[in-house]
Amino acid sequence: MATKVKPSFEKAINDLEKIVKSLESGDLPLEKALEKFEAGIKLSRYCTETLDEAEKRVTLLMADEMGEPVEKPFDAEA
Amino acid sequence: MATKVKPSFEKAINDLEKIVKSLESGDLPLEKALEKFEAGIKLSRYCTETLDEAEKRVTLLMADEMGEPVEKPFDAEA
Amino acid sequence: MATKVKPSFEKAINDLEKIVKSLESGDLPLEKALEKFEAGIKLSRYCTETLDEAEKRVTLLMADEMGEPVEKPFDAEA
Amino acid sequence: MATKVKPSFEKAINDLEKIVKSLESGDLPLEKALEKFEAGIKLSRYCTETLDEAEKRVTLLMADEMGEPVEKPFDAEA
Amino acid sequence: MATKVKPSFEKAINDLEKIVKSLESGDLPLEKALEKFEAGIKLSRYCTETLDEAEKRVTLLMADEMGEPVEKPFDAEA
Amino acid sequence: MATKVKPSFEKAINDLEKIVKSLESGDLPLEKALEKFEAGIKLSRYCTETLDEAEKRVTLLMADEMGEPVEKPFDAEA
Amino acid sequence: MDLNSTGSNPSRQHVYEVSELNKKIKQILEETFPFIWISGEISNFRIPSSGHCYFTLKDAKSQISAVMFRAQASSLKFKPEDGLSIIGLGRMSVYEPRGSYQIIFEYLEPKGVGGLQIAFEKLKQRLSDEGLFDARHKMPIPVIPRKISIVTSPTGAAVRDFIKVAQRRFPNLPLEVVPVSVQGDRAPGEIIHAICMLNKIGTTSLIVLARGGGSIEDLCAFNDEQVARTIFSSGIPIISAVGHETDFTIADFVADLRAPTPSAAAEIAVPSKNELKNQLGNINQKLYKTIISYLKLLSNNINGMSSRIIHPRRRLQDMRMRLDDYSIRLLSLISGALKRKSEGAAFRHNMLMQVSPAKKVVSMQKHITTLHDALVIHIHHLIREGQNTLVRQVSMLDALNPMAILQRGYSITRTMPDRSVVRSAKKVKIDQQLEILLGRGKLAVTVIEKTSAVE
Repeated sequence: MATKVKPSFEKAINDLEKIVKSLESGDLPLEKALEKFEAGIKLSRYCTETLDEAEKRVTLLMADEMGEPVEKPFDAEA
Repeated sequence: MATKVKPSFEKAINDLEKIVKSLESGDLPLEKALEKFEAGIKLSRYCTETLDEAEKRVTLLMADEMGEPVEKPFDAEA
Repeated sequence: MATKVKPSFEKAINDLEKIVKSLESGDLPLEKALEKFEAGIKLSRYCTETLDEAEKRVTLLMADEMGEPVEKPFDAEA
Repeated sequence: MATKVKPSFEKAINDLEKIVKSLESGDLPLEKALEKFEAGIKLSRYCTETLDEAEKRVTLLMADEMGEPVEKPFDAEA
Repeated sequence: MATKVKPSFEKAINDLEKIVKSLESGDLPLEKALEKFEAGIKLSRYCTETLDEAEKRVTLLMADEMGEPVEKPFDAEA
Repeated sequence: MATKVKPSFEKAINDLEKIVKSLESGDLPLEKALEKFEAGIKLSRYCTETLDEAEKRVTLLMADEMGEPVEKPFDAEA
Repeated sequence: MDLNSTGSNPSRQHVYEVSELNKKIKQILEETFPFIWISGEISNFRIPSSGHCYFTLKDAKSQISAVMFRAQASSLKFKPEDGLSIIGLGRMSVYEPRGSYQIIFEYLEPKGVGGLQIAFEKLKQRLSDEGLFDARHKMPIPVIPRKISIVTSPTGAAVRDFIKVAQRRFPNLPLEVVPVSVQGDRAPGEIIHAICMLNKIGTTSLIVLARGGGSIEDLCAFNDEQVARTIFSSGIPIISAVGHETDFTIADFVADLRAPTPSAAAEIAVPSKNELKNQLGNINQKLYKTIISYLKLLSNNINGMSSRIIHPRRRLQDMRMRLDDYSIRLLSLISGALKRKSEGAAFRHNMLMQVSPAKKVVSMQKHITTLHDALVIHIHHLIREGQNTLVRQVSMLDALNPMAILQRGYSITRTMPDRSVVRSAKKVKIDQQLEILLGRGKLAVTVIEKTSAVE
C-alpha cells in the first residue's frame, strides 16, 4: 500500500476487468491463467482497500459535519 | 476562521455549488471526487459558521439597540 | 453622540431610508448586508436619541411656559 | 426681561410672525423647527409680558385719572 | 519435477493424448507399447501434480484474500 | 400745569384729539402708543383743571379818583 | 378680548353705531354753527300748545326746519307769519332720535329797511370801504375766556341777563362789569375809555359791549365812528350785544361778533361748562377706548400668533413612527437575508450530501466483488477442466495397458538386464538370467534348458 506512486483506482479496476475477460475467454494456458488470477486477486484487493479507505474518509467527513467542529484551518480553494 | 483574508460568503457558496455540480456529473475519478467532497464539506461548514457569526452580530446589535446606549462615536456615513 | 459635527436628523433618517431600500432592493452579499444593517442600526439609534433629546427640550420649554418665569436673557434673533 | 437692550415689541412681534410663517411652511429641518419653536415660545412670552406691563401702566394712569385706583384691569368693551 | 524448464501442462496433456492414440492403434510391438505406456503414466503423473499445485496456489491466494494482509509488494502490471 | 405759557384749552383739546386720532389709526409702535396715551391723559387732566381753575365771582371795574382802575364786588341781584 | 366683533372689516376702520354717528354729526354741526345769522322766508308757521314756534325757512332753492322757543318768541316785536322774509340769529341743532337737524332761533327780525338814517348808511359804507368790517379782521372768540368784561350800564336788565345766562353756562367764569353810560353824550367817551382801559389792563380775554335796546336815537353811541374805531383796534375780541329792536348798529358790524341780545351774547361768549366737560369726557372715553382696543388688538395678535406656533409634537411622533418602520424593516430584512442565505447554504449542503462519493464507493465495492467472484469462478473452472481432461486420458491409458494380457495367465519373458522380450528359445542361452513378468508380480529365472520350437 505504501508505494510512492499509487496506481489510480480507475486504472486498477480497468486492469481487473481485462483480467476477468481474458480468463473468461478460457483459452489461456494454465500457467498464464494462474498468473492472471493472481494479478486479479491483487488488483481486487487493492481496489477493495482503496474503497474501504474512501468509505472511511467519507464517513468521517460526514460525521464531522454532523458532530463537532473541526480544528483544521480551512482552505477555500478546493 | 482567523485568516487575514476571509473568502466572501457568496464566493464560498458559489464554489460549493460548482463542487456539487462536478460531483453530480459523476465522472470524476474516485480520488478527485473525495477531494472535491472534502472541499465541499469545508465550504459548507465555512458558510454555516459565517452565517452563525452574522446572526450573532445582528443579535448583538439588536441588543445594543434595545438596551443601553453605546459609547462608540457614531459615523453617519454608512 | 459627542462628535463635533452631528449629522442632521434629516440626513440620518434619509440615509437610514436608503439603507432599508438598498436592503429591500435585492440580494446583497452577506458582508455588505451586515454592514448596511449595522449602519442602519446605528442611524436608527442616533435618530431615536435625537428625537428623545428634542422631546425633552420641547417638554422643558412648555414647562417653563406653563410654570415659573425663565431667567435666561432673551435673544430675539432666532 | 431685564436685559440691557430690549428688542422693541414690534420687532419681537414681527420676528414671531416670521417664525410662525416659517413653521407653518412645514419644510424646516427638525433641528431648525425646534429652534424656531423655542424662539417662538420665547418671543411670545416676551410679547405677552411686555403687553402685560403696558396694560398695567395704562391701568395705573387711568386709575390716577379717575381718582381712586381701579381694580379691574380691563373690561375692554367699555 | 523441479526441472528448470518445465513442460507446460498443455504440452504434457497433448503428449499423453498422443501416447493413448498410438497405444490404441494396437500395432506397436510390445516393447514399444510398454515404453509408451510407461511414458504415458509419467505424463499423467506430471499433469496431476501440476494441477494439484495450481489448486494449492489458488487456495493460498484466496486464503490471503480472506485472511491476513499480504506482505509482498504488488506489481500492478500483471 | 403751572407753566409760564399755558396752552389754551382749545389747543389742549385739539392736541388731545390728534392723539386720539393717531391712536385710532392703530399703526403706532406700542411704546409710542403708550407715550401718546400718557400725553393724552396729561392733556385731559390739564383740560379738566382749566375748566375748574377759575373761581366764581363777578366784579365791578371802576376808576378811582386818580383814574386808576379799582375792582369792587358787583351785586348782580341789585 | 375678542377681536372678531369687527367681522371682516380691517380692524382699524371704526364701525359706527347709528346713535354714535348722529351724536358725531350733532357735535360737528353744533360746533361748526354755534350761532349764525340766516335770512329766508317763513312758511308753514305754527304754534302748538307748547307755545314754541315751529316753521320752515326757505329760499328759492332750499329749506330748513326752524324753531323758536316760547321764551324767545315772547320778546318778538312783530308777528311772524307765512311769507314773511326775516333775518335771524340761531344755532344749529340735531335731534338725535330722528337724525333730523334744525335751526333754533334766538332772535328774529323782519327783513327790509325801516327808517335808516342816511348818515348811518354813509358811515357804514365808509367804514366798510375802509375794511373795518372785513372778516379777516375778526378775532376768534376764545372758547374759555379767562375773564369776560361786560361794558354796559350796571343797572340795566342787559347786565343782569348776561350774568344770569353766563353763570348758568359756566358758573365759575370770572365776570367783570365795566359801568358805562349807554346813551347820551357821554356814552361814546365812556365806552371808548372802558375798552381802552380793558386793553391796557389786559386781564380780560373777551369784551361784551351790551345795551338793552332802544330806538335808533338811543343807540347813537353804538353808531359812533370813534366807538367803531376803538372796537376795531381793540386787542381783545369784542362781542356787540345791542338790543334787537332795529337793524344792526355800526358797532355790530365792526365787532368781532354780533349778538342780538345780551343774553344771546352770554350764550355765545360763555361756553357751556357741562358741554365742555362732556366733550372732554367723550374725548377721554375715546382715548381710553382707543388705547384699550389697541392693546386688545396687540394681545389678540400675540395670542393668535402664539396659538399658531406649531408644536413639533406631531412631527416628532411622525418621525418616531417612520423610524420604527425603518427599524422593523431593517430587522426583518436582515433576518430574511440571513434566513435566505442560510437556506441556500443548507440546500447546497444537502445537495453535497446527496452527491457524496459514498454511493459510488458502495457500487464500486459491488463491482469489485463481482469481478473478484468471476476471477475465482474462472480459475476454478479452468483447473477443473484440466483435471477432467487428465482423468479421461489417464483412464484411456489404463485401458490400453499392454500388461493387461498377463492377467489371463500369459507372461512376458525378458532378457536381463537389457529387458528385451524373448520370443524364441533360440535367443537365450542356458544359464542366462531372464525376467518373467506375470499377471501379478514378476519372476527372476535362470535358463536351464531350452527347446527350440518345431519349424
